[in-house]
Amino acid sequence: DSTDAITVETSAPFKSHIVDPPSRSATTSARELLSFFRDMSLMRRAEIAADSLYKAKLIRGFCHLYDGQEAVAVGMEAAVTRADAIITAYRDHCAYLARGGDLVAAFAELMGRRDGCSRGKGGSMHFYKRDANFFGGHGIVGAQVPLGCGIAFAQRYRKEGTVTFDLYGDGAANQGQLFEALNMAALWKLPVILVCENNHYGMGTAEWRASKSPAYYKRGDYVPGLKVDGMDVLAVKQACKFAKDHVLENGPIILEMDTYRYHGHSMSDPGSTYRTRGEIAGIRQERDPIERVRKLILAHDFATAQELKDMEKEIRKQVDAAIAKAKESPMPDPSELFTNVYVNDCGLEVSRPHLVLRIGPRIAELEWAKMNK
Amino acid sequence: DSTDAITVETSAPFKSHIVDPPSRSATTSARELLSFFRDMSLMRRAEIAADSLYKAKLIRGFCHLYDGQEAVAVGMEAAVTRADAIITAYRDHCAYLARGGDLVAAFAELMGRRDGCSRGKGGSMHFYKRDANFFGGHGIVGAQVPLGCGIAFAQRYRKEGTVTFDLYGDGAANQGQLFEALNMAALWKLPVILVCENNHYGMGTAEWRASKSPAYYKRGDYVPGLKVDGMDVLAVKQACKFAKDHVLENGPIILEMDTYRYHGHSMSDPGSTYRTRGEIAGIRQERDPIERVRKLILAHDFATAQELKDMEKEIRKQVDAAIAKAKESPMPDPSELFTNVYVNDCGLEVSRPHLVLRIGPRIAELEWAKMNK
Amino acid sequence: KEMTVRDALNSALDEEMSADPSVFLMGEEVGEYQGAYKISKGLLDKYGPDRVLDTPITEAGFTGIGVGAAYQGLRPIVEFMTFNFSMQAIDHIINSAAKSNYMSAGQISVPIVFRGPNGAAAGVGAQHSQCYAAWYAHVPGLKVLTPYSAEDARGLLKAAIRDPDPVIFLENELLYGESFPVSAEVLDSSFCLPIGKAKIEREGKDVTITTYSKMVGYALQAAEILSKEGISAEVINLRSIRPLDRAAINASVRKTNRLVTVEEGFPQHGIGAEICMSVVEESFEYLDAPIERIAGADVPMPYAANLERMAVPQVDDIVRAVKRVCYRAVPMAATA
Amino acid sequence: KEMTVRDALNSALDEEMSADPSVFLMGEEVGEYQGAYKISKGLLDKYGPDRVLDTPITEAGFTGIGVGAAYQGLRPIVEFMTFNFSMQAIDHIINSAAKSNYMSAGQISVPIVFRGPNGAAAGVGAQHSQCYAAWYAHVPGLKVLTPYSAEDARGLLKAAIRDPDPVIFLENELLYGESFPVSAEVLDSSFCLPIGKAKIEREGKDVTITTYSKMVGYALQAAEILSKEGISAEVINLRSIRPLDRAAINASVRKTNRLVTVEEGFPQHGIGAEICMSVVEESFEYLDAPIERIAGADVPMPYAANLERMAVPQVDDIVRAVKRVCYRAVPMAATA
Ligand SMILES: Cc1ncc(C[n+]2csc(CCOP(=O)(O)OP(=O)(O)O)c2C)c(N)n1
Ligand SMILES: Cc1ncc(C[n+]2csc(CCOP(=O)(O)OP(=O)(O)O)c2C)c(N)n1
Ligand SMILES: [Mg+2]
Ligand SMILES: [Mg+2]
Repeated sequence: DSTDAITVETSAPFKSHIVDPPSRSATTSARELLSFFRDMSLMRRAEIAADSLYKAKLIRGFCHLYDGQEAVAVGMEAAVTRADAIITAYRDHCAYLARGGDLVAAFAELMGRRDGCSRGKGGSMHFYKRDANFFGGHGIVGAQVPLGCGIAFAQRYRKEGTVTFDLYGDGAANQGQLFEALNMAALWKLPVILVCENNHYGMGTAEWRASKSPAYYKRGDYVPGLKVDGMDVLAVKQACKFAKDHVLENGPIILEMDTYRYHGHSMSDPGSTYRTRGEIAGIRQERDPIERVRKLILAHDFATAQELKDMEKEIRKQVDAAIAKAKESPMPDPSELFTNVYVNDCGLEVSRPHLVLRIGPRIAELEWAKMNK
Repeated sequence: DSTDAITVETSAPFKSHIVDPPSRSATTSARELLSFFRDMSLMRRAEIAADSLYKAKLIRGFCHLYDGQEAVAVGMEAAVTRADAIITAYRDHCAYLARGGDLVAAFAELMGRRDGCSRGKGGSMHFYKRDANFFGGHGIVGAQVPLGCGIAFAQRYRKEGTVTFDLYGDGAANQGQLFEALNMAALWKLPVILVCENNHYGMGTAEWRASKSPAYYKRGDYVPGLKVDGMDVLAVKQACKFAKDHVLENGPIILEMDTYRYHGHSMSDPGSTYRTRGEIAGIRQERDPIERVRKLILAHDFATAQELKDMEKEIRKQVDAAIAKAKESPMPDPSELFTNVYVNDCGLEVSRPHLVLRIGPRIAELEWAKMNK
Repeated sequence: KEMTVRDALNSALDEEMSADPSVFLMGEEVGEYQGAYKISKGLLDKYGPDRVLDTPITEAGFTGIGVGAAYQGLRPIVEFMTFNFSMQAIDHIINSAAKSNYMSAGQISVPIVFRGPNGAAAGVGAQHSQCYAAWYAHVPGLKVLTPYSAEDARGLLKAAIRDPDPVIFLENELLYGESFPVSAEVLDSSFCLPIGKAKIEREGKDVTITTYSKMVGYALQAAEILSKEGISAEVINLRSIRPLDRAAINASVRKTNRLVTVEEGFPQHGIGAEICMSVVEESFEYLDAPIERIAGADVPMPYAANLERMAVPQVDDIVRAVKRVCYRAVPMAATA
Repeated sequence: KEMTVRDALNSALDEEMSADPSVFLMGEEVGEYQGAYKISKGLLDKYGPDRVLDTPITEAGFTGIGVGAAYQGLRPIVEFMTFNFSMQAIDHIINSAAKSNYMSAGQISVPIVFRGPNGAAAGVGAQHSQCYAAWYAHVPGLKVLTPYSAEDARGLLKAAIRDPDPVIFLENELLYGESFPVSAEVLDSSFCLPIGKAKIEREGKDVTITTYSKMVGYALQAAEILSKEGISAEVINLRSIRPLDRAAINASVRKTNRLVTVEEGFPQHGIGAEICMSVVEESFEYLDAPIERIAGADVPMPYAANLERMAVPQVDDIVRAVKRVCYRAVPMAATA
């Protein structure tokens, strides 16, 4: 049946640094491949929709899209359980979806609505799903790396037997706090996997212009590393499974995922001044993570081309429906301005007369406007 | 004559990381060995005197002594010119002296007097000698590493052909900013030598408790490194000469100096809770940098044992005289409180009525007390 | 003639780099990308990669390198893509830059400029919207400038680059594209503004409004509205938060006897508090009404548009506050 | 019974670690060395290396790890050897700790304590003497506590550890060895003080003195001297800088009609400025004299003993300021 195991070679052997790499032979099944196809296609579609919403001015500020990199989020998720933790940077929409995040909540957050996964208060860069151990969504380059080590610290402290996947970019890979955290993670044998999503650019800066050594899987020096084809969801899964076992036993490991972002860095970046259109087209052509899985499915006759097309159509509808629903979600209630600053505000609220004087009337106006609408 | 070259083997071969090490055969002369002996003995004596001054409460706050590590300062100085720059941390008295710093100014600074090298305003941790390209004297662990790379940046910018020696401890070696600065130094080929003075403890923490990999000369990953016996002044000189040539050509290198501090970390640390007295005694016995040079001088008959003893007596007198002179130096003038905050204060002085009200009377009092003394 | 703040900054950088070979620019994306906000457009082409340096995303490291270069006598301009990221480097700004001249009794001066957008932009959320004016202006050894108009941007940036001390230069992303009239004098390459002097943007006699950066525009709009209701507001563009032009502030308050302070940052220990203190210290007896403070809300910046709008001061907040200090306040819920 | 502040802190740590297994301590030298200032003496022995962690000298890294552990629900206590070093980690304190609960709309709370000595010690120079009270209290999402006595130290540290939000706990090295009387209630392991409430250390009717940390002792000495000259000063120990107990401050000023603020930190945008603003906002009409601010000198901390003494407030500065606000000032040069 659809769960029967099949064996597929990963696109290339893993390169490794002071560790024996896992085998290239990955095990999967019809069911899994179809779910990979579905999940990645949904992410792709959602990001493209976000692009349109941004252009329609329904999303404000920054908006970092993940299309091209879907195999990392999906392959990683396939290797772990929701008891394992994930933390990433601002390019976080798909990490949230991979963790079981709700499509409506994602779009509502992007549009700053009350049904958003952060009730509209976080925005594009600050998605979280605490109940699935997804810890965000961080806007400061590199900061999530020690934070993720801290989550792993808590997992070890509580002897949970779970691990943390701690994602960062090739630009972030030069941040000093990464080296500080890695040293402690190694000293304390924390169950943390540092996942460097090397999409080869940090904004407009190519990896070799930012890093004297762009061999990110080796940059841990005394910490083992693997270089993984991040466009091959099975390679990602294989590496993540291996890494999870490794870190529970030995402490940290680095996984460098060789991947690519199709869009510009954020919405103001056309993404084509510092790289050629040919480069982007070439990767789409030869390494696209969704097309790779489509080919595998077709090669194994797990579905027909038409069935996959239908699935994509289905997904498109699903995304459109989610957006329609998210658009209906109202703005957050004005009172939300002052909630969640603290869990326990120790009476601070009442001691801000200048804010009452200033914002009080505006809240009153808004209430009034609401009542008269 | 006394400048005739002789060849001496360094204590051990240099260990190296991605670079061919220099030869063990160091060239020196009677004159140089005698000056090494004199300079190191003076430093030793000065630090021991500082210890007494601290105990007599004439020095306040922190006071980090350098005895045991003298060969690093002296060997380095022998390899460079005063046009090359040096920057270090708070353990800075001897770096200052090595740069030609005045003994009276050193003691006056330690005692917070007006003739101090920072006019009493810096204190033990903040010695500078700008005219000899000694840039301090920094209290924040690790901060001097990027600062030193910046000095090297300026040297390269101006095409000076000079280099910077950038000193830090084994504890500082884990600081993230070091890795950030090193990456840029390598990308930009800055003429900077990172000198890790590995005295094996950062305060009370042994190197292996603070660093997963205490092989500091390898910690630059893609940056070459040498491990040097930092208790052998000729090895230090040999390595520094090699390093200077290397960095002018190729960009940064790391020199790990294997050394030892005899005193505790600062004055409140007896220095004997986290290491055994036997360990300290063993190093004094077998590796003391001054004794090594004494033996060399005697073996080559460059001076007699008595002559060296006399020199030490002489040095002791010199130090005592400097202290006596420094003690005569008055406290800084009260007006110094407000000078040097800015080069150009843009009228800030006159706009601080609360300070005039508070400190004005006290300055007036002090002036009055001075006049009536 | 009109000029955008972006062009004002760009031309100031260009002129000062051209005038002094020891001036150089470093930061993320300042070179090949022409600046994340295009402030450094064209400079790499003109001055080459030795003087316009793209850095890795390592603020602590490159700030330290900049400060070290200033120790040696170069005049670095360090761009933070936004000032939020300066927190990664703040130890170097405070301990390595601000304190060195003092600790070394004048041996090591630090002629460096730290610049970039500061405070709230639009829709960028809590981690990208903080105003650092009060923090930096707390610290002796630093100067803190907050340009509003194109004239400010040009004159103050040139002053900052020529200044021998470390200067924090706080721009505002939302002003980059705004155009302002500029005189021939302002366009002259010798143009420079004094550090530590406020500018009276609009004279008035009933009430003083002190503010800086983007809020100057809001205060001017408020003053316009108020003038129609017969209230004459004097608007002071602080330009420099440290040194703070206490003389100008106090002279104005002694004339108007009423004060409203406006800032976008968090209220506690903010600019308004310091101005209040300095007026109480120097002109207490001239005050006819309590000073009113308008500040950002005391919360991290929310993303949603409606909450964000409440979190930052609006023109009508200023209008209302002025009316309150002029004792012309209308009841709370029924305001225009 | 008497207790030193050191023992008060040590016992509070011990009791809270014993009461809640999710509490752990990390920092430089907190374990085998027993703490650079021996605050954590005995804890490694008692709780073992999983709960008392010696860290490398990497503040950014270990603070981030601490905050991440708090995301997961542990209750870390992060010791900074001194708060000066917290600047290396300040991005995590502000952006990762203070803002997370808000950005996540309550999903990710951050129950963490950052503690260590703050402000001036003796003879440690410019880089080791800064007071961070005003900076941290500027930022919504943080709470900032400033204990003075052994009672404060015990009660506030226990409150901080139990609190669900990030707390900045500012100790003072010079107070560690000072002894204070403590009641049986204070010694009870259930003892805890409320966050956000000031303490009236001495009642008075002529003038209010607000202060915190070490300066509370100086203010009490000044009050004693003043009482001999017939001036009755009320001394308020703020205990919490954020939330600031505006109610207590304003109630006192409404009674005494005069106010002197005292702080050791830099003046501009400091604690005094905020207190002045809050009194002007709420009790302007009660003020019979301008508010006086006593603060650290607006300079980096000098090393020399005479300069250092001038740089930090002294008892007689407080006495003189009180006399000025009570209109009993003597001419400037001839003071006692
Ligand atoms: C400390 C800091 N500096 C600068 C920025 C601005 N910034 C946001 S994303 C980014 C590029 C990061 O590149 P990379 O780590 O490769 O991640 P990617 O965007 O490619 O996923 C920069 C410079 C920031 N958010 N934080
Ligand atoms: C950022 C920072 N953290 C902590 C300290 C306190 N401190 C001063 S020296 C020191 C130990 C440094 O050890 P190492 O780098 O080995 O240098 P050594 O003292 O052995 O010369 C520590 C923890 C500091 N000054 N700066
Ligand atoms: Mg990238
Ligand atoms: Mg050491």
